[in-house]
Amino acid sequence: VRGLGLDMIGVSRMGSAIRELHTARQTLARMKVEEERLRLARDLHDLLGQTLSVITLKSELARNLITEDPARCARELAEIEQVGRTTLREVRKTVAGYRQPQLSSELDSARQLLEAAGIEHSIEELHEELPQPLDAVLAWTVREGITNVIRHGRARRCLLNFVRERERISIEIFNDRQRAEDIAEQYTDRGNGLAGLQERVSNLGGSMEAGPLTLSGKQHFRLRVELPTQPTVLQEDGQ
Amino acid sequence: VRGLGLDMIGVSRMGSAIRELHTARQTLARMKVEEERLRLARDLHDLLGQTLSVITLKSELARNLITEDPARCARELAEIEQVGRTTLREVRKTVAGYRQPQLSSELDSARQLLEAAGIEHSIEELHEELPQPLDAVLAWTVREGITNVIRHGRARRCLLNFVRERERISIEIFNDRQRAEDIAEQYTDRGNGLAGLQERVSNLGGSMEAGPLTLSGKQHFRLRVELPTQPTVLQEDGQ
Amino acid sequence: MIRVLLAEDQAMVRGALAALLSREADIEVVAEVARGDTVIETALVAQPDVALLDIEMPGGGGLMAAQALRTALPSCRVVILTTFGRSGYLRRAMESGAVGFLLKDEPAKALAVALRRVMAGERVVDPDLAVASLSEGNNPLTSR
Ligand SMILES: Nc1ncnc2c1ncn2[C@@H]1O[C@H](COP(=O)(O)OP(=O)(O)OP(=O)(O)O)[C@@H](O)[C@H]1O
Ligand SMILES: Nc1ncnc2c1ncn2[C@@H]1O[C@H](COP(=O)(O)OP(=O)(O)OP(=O)(O)O)[C@@H](O)[C@H]1O
Ligand SMILES: [Mg+2]
Ligand SMILES: [Mg+2]
Ligand SMILES: [Mg+2]
Repeated sequence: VRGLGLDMIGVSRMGSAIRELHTARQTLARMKVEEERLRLARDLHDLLGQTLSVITLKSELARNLITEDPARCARELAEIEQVGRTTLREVRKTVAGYRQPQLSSELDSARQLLEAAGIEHSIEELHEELPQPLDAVLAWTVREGITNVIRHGRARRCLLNFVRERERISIEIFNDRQRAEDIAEQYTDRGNGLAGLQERVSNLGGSMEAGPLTLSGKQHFRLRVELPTQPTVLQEDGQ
Repeated sequence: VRGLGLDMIGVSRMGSAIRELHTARQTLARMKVEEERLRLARDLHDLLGQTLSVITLKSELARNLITEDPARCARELAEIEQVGRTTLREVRKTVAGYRQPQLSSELDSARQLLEAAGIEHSIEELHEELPQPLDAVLAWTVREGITNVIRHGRARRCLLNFVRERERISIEIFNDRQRAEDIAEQYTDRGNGLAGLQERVSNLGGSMEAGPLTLSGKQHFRLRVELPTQPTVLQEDGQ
Repeated sequence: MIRVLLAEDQAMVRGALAALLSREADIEVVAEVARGDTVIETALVAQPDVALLDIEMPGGGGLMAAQALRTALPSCRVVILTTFGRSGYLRRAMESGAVGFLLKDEPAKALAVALRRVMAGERVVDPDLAVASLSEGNNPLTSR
């Protein structure tokens, strides 16, 4: 009986802790939703408000230039086209980016993507739970690397491997390239995908290499990222 | 000793309950944020995808037509302009919709505000999900009412109550006022906060009263809004 | 000549796309439809080499039309054209036999290059579009 009494005290303490946590949970959830809403509304407004005003103004202007100054009319039209396309691309990226990528699902996506693009592939699975920042950077590596393989490689084959050492992990994405003459044309460093990845990698104290590579006489492209698993600088890496 | 042992079990149970709730809380918060993101992302898709592809394609086409067929080029440009303008209007509406305040978070803010202003308060919670337009107007009432209490009332106490009837809901915000002579000076109707609120309330077929009130010999100010829950005219109320 | 059937419900998009593609010397738009459920009957008459199908259209949409085309006119290659990736679109497009998954707002020249590659037996997928549709697809809250 006496024991029961004390246990009851435990239970009642538990009850009030539960209530307290319940309230805290609700408040937190609400605050986050509110915050997110405003942030998105702002993003949306900034991104689109501007784009659409530019488009509207420029099209009015271009219309007045058709016969008067056809060259300038063409320039305005080229700009409208570019603004429209860039905005669409940004919207697509923003939407994809709002999901913090997870390595396991990025590996799944990679398989589906390569499958769809008709590229033969072998994608290794990583059977280890990594700390969230590490997992996220590896996931970004997969996403950027595979996107590049499909976009630039005109590849027939793609390999993705992990190497796990005691205090570091590395990932390597390899692809062959259909024609040797593409290389000079293609590796122009003009994009910002790899540059962005480099930054995330550096934030975790890791290193990255990307570039063409000749293997048994054939042209390949290799992306390699190496990360310390007990990094000295372990920063939360946002999106 | 035995009692202590059982108590210990209680404590350890409490610990695991707390951990569990902690996880649940995080998950819930994450899910809500995610949900909100997706909802907005989807609205954004629908609104933009079509518009921006029309604009992009048409500007490319128009560019090819400048010298070849200037009349058609002009028509394409007029359409681009019109599509741009219409979408801009819609973006504004959508964003305004997302900035719509929410009753639950306004009630939280009210508490925090009154706390900060050193005004004793009792703010009732509404444990009911209301249709979005109703929720929004009640949220505006709280926001405007509490701002006024802090700005004009020189109040020491503030009460906020809901009365829920079968087909209507009303909210009442009461405050006392430090000095009786303030009344004439203060209730001048010069602002537009209450006027704006009146409009929102009327849009939903509701009624509003605001003004000084003597209760047991003391000066108070009362704002009261009553809304039908099955309104005949139920309009979305932008901001 | 690459003979193209274009299915797109939005008249302004359809008109602009058809006009742009027709400017390419080796491409001819032989039929235009605005609904998913008119694709087959039109394709049987027009005998296109490639069907460019929008996904979101009345009458079953492009994915259903793609599926139906596979049996009705197996010689016709299917390319899905869309603006944004939605949940499962890529997977369903591939399951219904599409060999291309491309953006509507791609420059006409790039679209033409993609059509030539498709005619040469390659698969062509826009990676950003595909990534976007996969991202959403992995989210449990996606279904509306
Ligand atoms: N797998 C690959 N095969 C061949 N070339 C590649 C590969 N990955 C990258 N490249 C080359 O490296 C360049 C830089 O890549 P990066 O990802 O930074 O930019 P991008 O893909 O062109 O644009 P984005 O900013 O959209 O990523 C590419 O333009 C391409 O020339
Ligand atoms: N809680 C209150 N206590 C005392 N006076 C009030 C209170 N609420 C409103 N009033 C009086 O009613 C007037 C009208 O209020 P209203 O909210 O419309 O305008 P405002 O607050 O002065 O300006 P704003 O347009 O910024 O809201 C106020 O100027 C004030 O004199
Ligand atoms: Mg890239
Ligand atoms: Mg006011
Ligand atoms: Mg459509």
